[in-house]
Amino acid sequence: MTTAQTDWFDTPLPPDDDDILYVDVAGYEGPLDLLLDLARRQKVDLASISVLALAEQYLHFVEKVREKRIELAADYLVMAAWLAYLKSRLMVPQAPSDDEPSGEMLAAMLQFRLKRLEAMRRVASQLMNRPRLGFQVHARGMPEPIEIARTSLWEASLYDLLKAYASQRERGISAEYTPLQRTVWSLQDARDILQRLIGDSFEWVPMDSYLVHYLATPGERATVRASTFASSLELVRLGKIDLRQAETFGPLFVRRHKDEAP
Amino acid sequence: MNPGDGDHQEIGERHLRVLEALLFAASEPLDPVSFKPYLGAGADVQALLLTLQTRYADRGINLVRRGDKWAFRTAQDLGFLLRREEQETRPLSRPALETLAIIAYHQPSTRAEIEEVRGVATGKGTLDLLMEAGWVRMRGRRRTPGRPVTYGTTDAFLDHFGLESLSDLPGLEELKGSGLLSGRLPPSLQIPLPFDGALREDEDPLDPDDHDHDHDRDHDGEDDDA
Amino acid sequence: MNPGDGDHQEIGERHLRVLEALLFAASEPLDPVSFKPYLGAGADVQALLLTLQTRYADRGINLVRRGDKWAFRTAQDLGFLLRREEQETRPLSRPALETLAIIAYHQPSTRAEIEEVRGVATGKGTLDLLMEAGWVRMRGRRRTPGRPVTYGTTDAFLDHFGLESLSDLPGLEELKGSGLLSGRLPPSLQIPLPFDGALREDEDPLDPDDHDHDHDRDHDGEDDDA
Repeated sequence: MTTAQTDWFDTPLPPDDDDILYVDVAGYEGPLDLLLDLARRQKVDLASISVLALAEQYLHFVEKVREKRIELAADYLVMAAWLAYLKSRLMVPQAPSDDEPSGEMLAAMLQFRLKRLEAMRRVASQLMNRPRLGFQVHARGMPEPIEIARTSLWEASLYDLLKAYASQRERGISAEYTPLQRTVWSLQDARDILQRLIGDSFEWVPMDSYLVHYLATPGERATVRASTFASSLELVRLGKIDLRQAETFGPLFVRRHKDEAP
Repeated sequence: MNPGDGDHQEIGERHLRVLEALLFAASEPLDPVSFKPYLGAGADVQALLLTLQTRYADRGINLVRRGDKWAFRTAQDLGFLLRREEQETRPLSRPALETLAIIAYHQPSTRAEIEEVRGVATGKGTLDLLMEAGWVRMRGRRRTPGRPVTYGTTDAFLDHFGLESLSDLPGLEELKGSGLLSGRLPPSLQIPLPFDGALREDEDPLDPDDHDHDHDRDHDGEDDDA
Repeated sequence: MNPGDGDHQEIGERHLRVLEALLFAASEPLDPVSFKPYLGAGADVQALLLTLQTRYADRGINLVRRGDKWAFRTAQDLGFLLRREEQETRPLSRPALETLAIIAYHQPSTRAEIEEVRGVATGKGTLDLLMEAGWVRMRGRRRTPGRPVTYGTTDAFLDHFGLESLSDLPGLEELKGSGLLSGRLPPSLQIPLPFDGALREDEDPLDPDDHDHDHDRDHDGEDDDA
């Protein structure tokens, strides 16, 4: 059986005339590709090409392209320079004292590179023409994936467990606690009321008695006293009232500050 | 055997090879009709398939029929090859830890009771996970309306947490002493003594079908710990 | 035959079935090491694989070696039948194809060496594309100034092109004979052969961050084949 072989490089046979020289240079993969193409046009084995002729063809090509004002990549120009040098080496007899590589050696090197590139293209084509997986050769179409049963080993310490228990029991307690709604005197309220109550009096008055109207419920007593006391301290600091306490835990007396204008 | 037989056999073998390759590469079971274009006009596809089936009968892969279609499949007795157990160690999530702790102390307890202590709904996944871990089991059913399932801990639970018995779980004073419970606790707070005997007087045995993983039919709580 | 032999044979058959099943189930080639857990401790995996390979040699599916791995694949000679009309999702460009061939035949090779052969700068996209296809991998770094990354082919490359090993590369002997695998002229007496083993003496392992797709930091070539 024969399988149709595909030339993966799909290089059409070069036309005989000089038209090739006018093709867009972008059609080549690089100067070596161009050289290979030119060498093939000599229609002989790469081993027996005339490197000199090849160099001349290349230089001719580059000239033609430049006449057409087509920008050439630096690669092509470097190769042109090198080939011009090679040409001169090939045409001028080698002086015995010359340390430079001979023109023949340079030509052989170029030939080697062309042969190697051609060989790589040939094997690439051969590779692509092999029975390839997914094209001519197939893998199992219905793979049966290996099921991975992941069993989790859970990790927890007794401490974690007890902490979790204790903390949620405590949380449970606070969840049942409903704070009493209390009437809380704000400091601003206390200060306003205190100032209003003291009024114009310059007499010492027990602070509690000013507040007697407000001590309606025993539950409010603490907040009223605390807020009033705090406010009174603030008012003393501002120089608006005087405070006096005769003895420890004794009643607090309050009066309007003397210097304060009514 | 005359030469004609030889040819015939050779053609048969070739057909079998083609079937093998086609069945192997197919991404779904194949209808016998689909082989026709690959075989000679006179090929008896059905007979070829049966021959192939016999050949592979004792192999690690078998040719099996699925309805009208055919496919290669791993031999059933080797199915275990395609399953691999992998263990991973993972820390227990907080909801799971809390639920486990409540079950441990309050057992036997129902899901509603667990939720009462936790103050949030307990996801089905949490109890499943704890049962899967082998630490929690269904004990029975509470003899109350709705007959909710009661949960308790297992021996594996004791084993994992290094307890000889449930009575090794620290009580109120010990929890306070270790600083796990703060001192400011209402006197009403009690830590129950876990019960790990057989059924209690208010528990019925489980129903016969309780083990079919439908222990949650009595509750459709949201999952708070997915 | 004594009973022991019978047992032995039975175990052998069982092992073969296990290999069949595992190899059949997978679509990727498998490392023989992965069979070990399913066979007895003393099982000679290599011998079993060769036995299986012989058994399937004439079948429509063959057991093939791909580097160190093994897989069932449809027989190559049936390719003309099984040829699918599929288009390649991303047909390889000429530069990519050339680059692949150069890497395959010259590996381990650096980008500079690839460019030497091609006579043109290799675009970043070319190597990326080949690595994305899973055919080319970074092997290490050449122990020369600049420590360039060395590239080589993968087992998937062998699998895709139906090669048992790199020595199956088409035309390899011829290339070797003509000295075209040597990097420089004149060909040295020692013709290097494509090498896909572990690192060579002139290769260092990849740097830890080489896999972060910055394998091209040693080169900023223009993209000639995007």
